[in-house]
Amino acid sequence: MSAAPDTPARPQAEPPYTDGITPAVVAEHGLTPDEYRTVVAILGRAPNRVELGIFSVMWSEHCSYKSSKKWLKTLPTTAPWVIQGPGENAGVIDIGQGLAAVFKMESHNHPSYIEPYQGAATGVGGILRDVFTMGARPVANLNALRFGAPEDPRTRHLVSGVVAGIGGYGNCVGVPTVGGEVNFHPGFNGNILVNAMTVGVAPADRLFYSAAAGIGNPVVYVGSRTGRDGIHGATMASAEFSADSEEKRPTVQVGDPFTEKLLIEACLELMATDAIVAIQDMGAAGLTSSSFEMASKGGLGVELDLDRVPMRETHMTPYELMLSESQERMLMVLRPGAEDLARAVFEKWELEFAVIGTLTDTGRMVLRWHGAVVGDLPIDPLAQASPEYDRPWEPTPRPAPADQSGADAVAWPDALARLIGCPDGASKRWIWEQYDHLVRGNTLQRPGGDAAVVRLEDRPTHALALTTDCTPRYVEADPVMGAAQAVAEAWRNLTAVGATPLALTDNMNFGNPEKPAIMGQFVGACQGIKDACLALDFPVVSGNVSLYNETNGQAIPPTPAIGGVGLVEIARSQSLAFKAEGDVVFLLGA
Amino acid sequence: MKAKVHITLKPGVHDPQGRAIGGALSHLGFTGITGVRQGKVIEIDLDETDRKRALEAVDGMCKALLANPVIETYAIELS
Amino acid sequence: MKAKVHITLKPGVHDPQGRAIGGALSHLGFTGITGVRQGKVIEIDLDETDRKRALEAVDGMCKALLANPVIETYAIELS
Amino acid sequence: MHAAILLFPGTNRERDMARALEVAGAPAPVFVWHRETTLPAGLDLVILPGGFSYGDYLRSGAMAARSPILEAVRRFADQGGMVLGVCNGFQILTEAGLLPGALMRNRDLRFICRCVGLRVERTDTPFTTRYAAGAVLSVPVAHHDGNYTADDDTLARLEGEGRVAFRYCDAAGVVSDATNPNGSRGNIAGIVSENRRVLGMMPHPENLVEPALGGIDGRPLFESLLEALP
Ligand SMILES: Nc1ncnc2c1ncn2[C@@H]1O[C@H](COP(=O)(O)OP(=O)(O)O)[C@@H](O)[C@H]1O
Repeated sequence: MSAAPDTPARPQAEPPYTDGITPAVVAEHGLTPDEYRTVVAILGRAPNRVELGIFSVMWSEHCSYKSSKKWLKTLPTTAPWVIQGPGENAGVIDIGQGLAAVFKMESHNHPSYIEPYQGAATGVGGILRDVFTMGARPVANLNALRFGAPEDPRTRHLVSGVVAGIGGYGNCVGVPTVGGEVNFHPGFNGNILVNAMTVGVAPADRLFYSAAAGIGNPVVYVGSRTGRDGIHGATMASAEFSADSEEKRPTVQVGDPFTEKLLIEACLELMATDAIVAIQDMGAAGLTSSSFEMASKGGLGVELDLDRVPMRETHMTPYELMLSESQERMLMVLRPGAEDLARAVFEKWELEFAVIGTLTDTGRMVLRWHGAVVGDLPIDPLAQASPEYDRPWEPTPRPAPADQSGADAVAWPDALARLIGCPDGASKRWIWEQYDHLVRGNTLQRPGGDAAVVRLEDRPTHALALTTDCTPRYVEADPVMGAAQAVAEAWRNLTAVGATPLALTDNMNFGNPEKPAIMGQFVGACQGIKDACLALDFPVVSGNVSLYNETNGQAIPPTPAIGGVGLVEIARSQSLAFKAEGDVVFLLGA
Repeated sequence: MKAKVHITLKPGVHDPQGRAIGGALSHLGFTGITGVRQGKVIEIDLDETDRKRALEAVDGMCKALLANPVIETYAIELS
Repeated sequence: MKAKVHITLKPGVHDPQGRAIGGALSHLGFTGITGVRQGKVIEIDLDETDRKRALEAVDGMCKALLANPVIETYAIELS
Repeated sequence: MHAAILLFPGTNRERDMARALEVAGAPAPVFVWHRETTLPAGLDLVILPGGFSYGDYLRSGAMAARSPILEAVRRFADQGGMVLGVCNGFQILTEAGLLPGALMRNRDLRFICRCVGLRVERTDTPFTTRYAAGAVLSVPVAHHDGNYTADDDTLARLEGEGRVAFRYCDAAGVVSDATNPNGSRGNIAGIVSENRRVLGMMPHPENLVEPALGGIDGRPLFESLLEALP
């Protein structure tokens, strides 16, 4: 662990325990003994269960990026048109005429393997919230999917569930799903990848951020009620699968796209006023990470009255309220006196609205329940001492060239038929016909081309070009070149429709980073993305890391999925269909 | 023989449909409703005449397809 | 008081869900199935403690919203 | 032409509809919230657009059909007002009893989004005058519950009275089971009321009104409306 400047020295003695916590309970929370010692040092006492739960999610791989941070920092993230790079809910770029494109890609791999429909659906819901939280109206969704071998008995069930879930959510919220990619490979048999991307459009001068401001300002909860959904999902997302993961099943969340649609409309309606100071969606680790991050970014403290959290079930505990991953919820800081205005908007849309706390100048998170303090944590030390690892890594050895003998034996028509017929190469029409790719009436190029093209309502001469790309077997053979290739392919797909590529979001899906070979793949992929981004002036503005994608010790092929966004002048855009008999066909490139 | 499979969401699993129905009922002026949950019933006509074998067969169907064990429970009724 | 409303498609109304489930079951190798129909159950928790009034209220809900008389019939069970 | 577009919680094709009206040259519509109990005065067209009102929970269109504004729509239709329901709008109109029948889950249970062939069955409704008789259109559908059903008597009456406005067909206009995307009885894609002034249809003409979006086969429907309601 690389010590942050003011990390307290690690006490050597056996740390104290309280509230029934034992070393086993600590381990169940995904914290190492060293991390537990740091918790005790920060608090100056043993944490209670609520506090332990909070540390466990804040320091999980999923929330803290502890294994990947060091390498993500090396990615190029700036350009004159970048308004917001990584670090907020989504990245933001300038697309001219006072408009901004807001986008991000995020994984929902583990939940989708356990319950494909709900896992994929809530993945779409989560990424949509990341985008409209920033004040953008979502205008397009994409999805990058990797399944196991078509022959594997589970594959059919997983494909149909995931596709139905993505469609079920996206179709209902009324955001067109315009593109994506699908691969099949036995390396994903026990661990599929479901990466969802949302692109939104906002006025560039009316973006919303998550840093809390204004001591005494009300902290407001909106959306759905809180139930016992997905408690410990964030730590699950950071743990390897094993035979006993069946036992973790009750953590599955159920998505409610109808409520999400209302939440989009209500948030955008309130964002048109001056009521909101800061806003953050409750994603993985729900109330804990949202309140914590908002306070931490604003350098403030926060007091929450957990009795006021709208609850769906009876007898919920503070631990459950803080860790629940119930979907379709947001946390906002309002301007003082704006409560009534905000309440009226959310009540009109029939959503929950509750003032659950206030901002303070103490730099602490204080949680109250039935009149007593049930948690009291210093925010900055907790955030700063968030572990950061420089994990050992090995460069990926070059594989021996494949045996090419016999390659000539296949006659070209057979080779062509095989290429067209293989699951990766075959048309994905049967998938995207289950997605509403037309709603909102701006889809100029539908799925099936190189990149989707979606017209800008407020700049009708122009459109966004959108694509997702990655070829895991290239990355497996050579992480540096394979990841660079993924960036280059996204860039090519955008230019192929006539767009100027502007920026990308990435979704880094890898195995267990504690293994030097896997860490080497990750490091190599970061290097490759960096090289390609610099060469193409194509910065990374947002992204997501999903590690521990392993089943019984077997890692997935490394998959740094790239989501590219470009701007195209509609009059100059091109599509791939051959247009007329007699036209000349050119082959360009090296 | 006829089997009825009752499929219900496990307690605690979020039921957005039930909630929306409850909301609509109260908009329509119905009061005193404290909770609404929606479930499914699947009726299966079987050739089988032996209760025990029928039960086994239907239980197999529930496990293989009809119920989603992650979020649902089921009960079988024969007649 | 708890009410269960069983909603079933009228005889003769074709049932795409039931048909698809039947097809899927036979794909999975289940034999001897001569028909499958899918229905809904809506469970309503009520403040009401009087059976007769509860029945009236729930019947009102069925007529107002829960069942579509064009394609469905319903039955109410109280407990 | 003075049109209102109704908004229910979960409606999502209201902008598409407004844009189609604009492209056809109609004045801008007003939007009306589902909790309203009256329609604006002087209206001559009410549109129920596509979407997932109330998430399609319980039955698609069921809860929206019981919202206060539907009573006003019923009175408006009774007085001869024109009503267009597309997709979820069609589902709401059947649930409200303004059109007969019901829309059930698609035959293969999947959501379908693609262009389908559509044969114009009548050109003597105020929605279809601008189409040629027997014209074959290619118009997108985007629905999960578009499987039209009605009992035999109702169906016989609809056919007998010539109230089927559109049927799913192939590019040559042939209507068969193979050209039926969702299992609808009689390949029915759209029907009109007895007075021909209420139209419900599953396909989305509003998504095909500009060449840039892939075609203009939907446009004559809006132009017909403009002609009927100058
Ligand atoms: N999961 C999906 N969702 C939506 N569209 C998809 C999906 N998978 C593939 N597509 C679409 O199918 C087309 C072909 O995809 P792909 O074979 O990955 O293209 P390429 O290799 O040229 O990038 C693209 O337009 C893509 O957007």
